[in-house]
Amino acid sequence: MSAGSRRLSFLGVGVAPVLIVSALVGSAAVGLADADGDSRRSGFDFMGPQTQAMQGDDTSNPGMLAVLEGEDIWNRKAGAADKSCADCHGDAARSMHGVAAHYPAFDTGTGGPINLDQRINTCREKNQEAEPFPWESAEILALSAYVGLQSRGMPVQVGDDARLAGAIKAGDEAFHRKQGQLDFSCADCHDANWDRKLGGSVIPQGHATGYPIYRLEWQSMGSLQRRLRNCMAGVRAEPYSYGSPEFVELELYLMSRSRGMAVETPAVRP
Amino acid sequence: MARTLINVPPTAKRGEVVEIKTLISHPMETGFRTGPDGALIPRDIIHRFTCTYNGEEVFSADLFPAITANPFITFTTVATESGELALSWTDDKGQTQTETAKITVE
Amino acid sequence: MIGVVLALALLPYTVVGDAVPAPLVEAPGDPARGRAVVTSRQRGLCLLCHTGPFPEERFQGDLAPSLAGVGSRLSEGQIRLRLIDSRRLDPGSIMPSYYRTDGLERVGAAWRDKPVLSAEEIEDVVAFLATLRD
Amino acid sequence: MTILATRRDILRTGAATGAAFATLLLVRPVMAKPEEMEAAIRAFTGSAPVAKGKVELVLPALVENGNSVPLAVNVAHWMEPNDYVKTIAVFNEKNPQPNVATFHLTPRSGRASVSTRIRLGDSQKITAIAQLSDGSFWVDEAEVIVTLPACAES
Repeated sequence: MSAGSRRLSFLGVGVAPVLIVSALVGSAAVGLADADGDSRRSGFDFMGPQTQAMQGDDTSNPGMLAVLEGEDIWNRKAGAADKSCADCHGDAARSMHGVAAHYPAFDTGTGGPINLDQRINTCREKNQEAEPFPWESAEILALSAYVGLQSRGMPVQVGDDARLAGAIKAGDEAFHRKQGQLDFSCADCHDANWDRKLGGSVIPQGHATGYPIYRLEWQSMGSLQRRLRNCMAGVRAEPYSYGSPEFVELELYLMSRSRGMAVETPAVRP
Repeated sequence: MARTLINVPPTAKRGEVVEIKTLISHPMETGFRTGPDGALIPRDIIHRFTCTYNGEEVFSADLFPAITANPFITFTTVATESGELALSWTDDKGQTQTETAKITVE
Repeated sequence: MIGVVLALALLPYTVVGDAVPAPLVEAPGDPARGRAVVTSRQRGLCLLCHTGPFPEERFQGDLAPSLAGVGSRLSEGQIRLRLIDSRRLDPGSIMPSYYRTDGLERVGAAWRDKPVLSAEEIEDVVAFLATLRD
Repeated sequence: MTILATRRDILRTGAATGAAFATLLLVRPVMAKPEEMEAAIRAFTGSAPVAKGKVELVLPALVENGNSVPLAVNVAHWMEPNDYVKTIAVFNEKNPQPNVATFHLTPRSGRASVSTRIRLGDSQKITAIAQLSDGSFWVDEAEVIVTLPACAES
């Protein structure tokens, strides 16, 4: 009962419990213009108008409930250090501006790529001295949605770090590797057959620019890794486990493909 | 109980019809689903929503399991005078959550 | 019954040209059962990619050619090989091999060492598809 | 779907032109509807006649996921202190329970316009019935086709 309605102060409309921010999203949530000779299209472009409208209006996008939750967690003290994210990072609108657009990113600690959820949990363990949030928990989804929102509309920046070239290549190979009883690769659908229909569903190009997303099928928020597990289950493959190097490499490869496209977090998808 | 997102115009002209949009986080468990153990998951939905305007009820709704998780409801009201709108959601556990929003009528 | 068939060894078959002329099992395939397999999105999965003459089935995919008239275009033996192991004919095809368990990666636990369809189901589907004539 | 669009267009025109056409079509909620929806509608309307018109039920003809279907109901009738739209009830044909939502309006609503999002387990017909303060009932219906999701969780 404690968590009440919140204002979207990070959007600069903290005057009253009033959220008129719909216009912000419309231009952000699309792929690059064909005029540039860029044929990349966000999953947003493949959705029906109702689902697009749901994402495009912050007062109707259920993902914004997670964002509000994330804002709360950002400001809540936690762990043995009794510190909040805000105690070190201050106002997320400034400190986190554009940050999510760089993830997965190189981590000096592990010498490899980590995704945003892992980055948040590393910070949590090291600086807050708190237990990491479990994969797919409401908390980690909320916090990554909140941090992700601070990059909404900004171009994805992943793919230019030479230290990650090997990991991107590994992700590329995973994307093209046939898997499961049905023996499909990601590329079989998302490169070779996008815009066609698998049953009733249009196949998008696989640009993961809006995660964590509110997926209508789930009726909740979920991470890119959860979505990838759905795809793997679809081709009857054994999904990688959450946080496995294979998933992070795949995530990294996918984001490098989307370099320059706009971040849409929190996106809505069917 | 839950996080809510309410959109009420902060100001309105007297007599103007304003639209109110509400979202609340709730699983809206239908009572028709079975869990991994095969047993029916008990129903837990928000079954009642009301809106009062300076204490007078101006709108209400009875909701059933067919309403989505994280219920979204929009409706309208006439901006009659400055004051407070109180929005209440009541779930099957008997919990009621009330949120308020101010409106200034010119 | 399916479990028994799927458990271990696949039945042997002989490829002649681009066909498997001889049925996998002695009992003749049943077109009605085959139709049920073809239209089932859990069993045959065919309509996820193919369209076909199934007016009651909404949401047929368009990743692959229509099944309409396939019985006029292909012999039963040709249909049989395209079901059993389509990739033997075209390694680049996305048509899964429905009666093959080797050469696959990371198959989910529930599906491991099992073909997509049993030998009997393959025959039912062959019998049904052969009836789809122009 | 073409037929549906045409029918809806006609209704929309009808609503815009006023109530004149509305009483021409009397819908008896006893048609091909499954029994439970019928019973739920009867519980709401009693033995009163239900006329087509005034109500506009807005639903996408084709939805991407039945877990979230946007629904809006608009009733073309004024909201005067003694003459207003009192209740809007929405029913479905094939979900486990026939009721979707019942909205209670007042003259202070200003307009009879509500929206929400609903779940549909299958393609089916949705019915919206409005009750005016004078006790009359008005109805609109829409068919929704629900897409089956590909690549769902197993």
